[in-house]
Amino acid sequence: MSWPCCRRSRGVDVGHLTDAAIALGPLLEEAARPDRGGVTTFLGLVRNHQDGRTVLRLEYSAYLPMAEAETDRIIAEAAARWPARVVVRHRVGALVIGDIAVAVVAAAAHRAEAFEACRYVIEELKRRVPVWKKEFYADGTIEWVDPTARPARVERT
Amino acid sequence: MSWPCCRRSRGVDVGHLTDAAIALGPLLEEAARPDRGGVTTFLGLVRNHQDGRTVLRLEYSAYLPMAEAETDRIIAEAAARWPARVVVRHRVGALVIGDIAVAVVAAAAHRAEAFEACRYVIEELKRRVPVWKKEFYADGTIEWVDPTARPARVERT
Amino acid sequence: MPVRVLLFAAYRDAAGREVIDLPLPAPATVAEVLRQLKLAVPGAGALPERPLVAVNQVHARLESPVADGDELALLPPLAGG
Amino acid sequence: MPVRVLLFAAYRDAAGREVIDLPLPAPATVAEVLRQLKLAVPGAGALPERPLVAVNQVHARLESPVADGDELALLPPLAGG
Repeated sequence: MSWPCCRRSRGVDVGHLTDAAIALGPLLEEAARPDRGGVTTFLGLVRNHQDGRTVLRLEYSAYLPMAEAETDRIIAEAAARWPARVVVRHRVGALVIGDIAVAVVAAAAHRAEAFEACRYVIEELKRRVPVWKKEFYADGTIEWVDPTARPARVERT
Repeated sequence: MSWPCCRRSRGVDVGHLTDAAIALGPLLEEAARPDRGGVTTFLGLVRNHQDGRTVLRLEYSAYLPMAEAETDRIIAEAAARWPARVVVRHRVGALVIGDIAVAVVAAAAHRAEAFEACRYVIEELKRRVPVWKKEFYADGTIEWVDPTARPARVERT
Repeated sequence: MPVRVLLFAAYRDAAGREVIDLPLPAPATVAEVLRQLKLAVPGAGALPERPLVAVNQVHARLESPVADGDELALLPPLAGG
Repeated sequence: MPVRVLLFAAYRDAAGREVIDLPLPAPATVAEVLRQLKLAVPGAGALPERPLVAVNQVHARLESPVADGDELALLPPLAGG
């Protein structure tokens, strides 16, 4: 099935998932405000290796409407726990090494809140948001990534 | 006394302290590498209020050679504890609301390490690096900021 | 009652289908839909015993009820971020 | 022995000076330098009993030794970041 990528229900907002390159600048603008002096950002970049294999490129796919809704829920949970504004973008589609796969920006008056809200959102996002990654390796093989099948150390990546 | 601002001892590097506007892009480039997929950033922005007073602008000054050396030591401590590359920039001179006062970028293979290294460096930086802030308030008064004289909640800012 | 089942990523590849409309006796649970799916779609036999599931875009459990017109999604291990 | 004392921010404003070269009997401690400074520079009397200090650009304590030619810095409460 195909959903229109990506949600445009919040005015000019493109939703949390996007098939366009993620630029950090606009996300910082969206999260920051003159009274929010602490801004913590997490960027997940496409790495060139995975479990010792060389990765050339990858494709993210998603259950888009649920991914949007679940990200909404996670952000609302963070907002209930910390006085922080959190902005999330996750790429879908084809990515190359070094691309920003996910960006989480948390802005708060105090840095502890910004760090905690940012960490919460990326952890929950990885645990709950329905997104899948297909990796294309240098040896010609292609695989759907299964973090649950990996050693714990790598699973936290 | 005046030291040349700012250190240029690492090739084209301007040192950790700078009197020029901080741009995040080059810092991300400096920290990231294709095998470092997790990048945590903390930005301290100039806020428009402090303890209920409206701030118009501020000036950071530093004991520059010690500030550079202490920041070196903090980054080395982080590198010894986590496999992360950390880049720091701290402004000196005149800043206005919304300016980036400090940026800490930590890039690692795994996000836990990036978060922990980033948090460690900003906490130690605030605790140990000799930088002072003079705030100019809307009521015309000017003050050297003393975080130790503030309620604990605000001290963590 | 009709229930729409969505398959994603590796599960879609395994079943060779991405949308499957199943007629089911009401009331049903996620587990019952999964059992019927494995009977109706040959490739679905390879799906795990207890996959991650969502009902109407909310994470659910195998014991969760499925009602008329619900959208049931079978989610391979998540790999976002 | 000569010891160079640096004052910063609020301490510099209070003392009206930023660099003070003090002759001191060796050996000395940071505390002794601080005591002499308060005698030599009127405005330095307002400095706290136990300020944050650095010797040769490394954080030190009041009990730390100060040697010939050392650079002693008196640091107001830090406010970076």
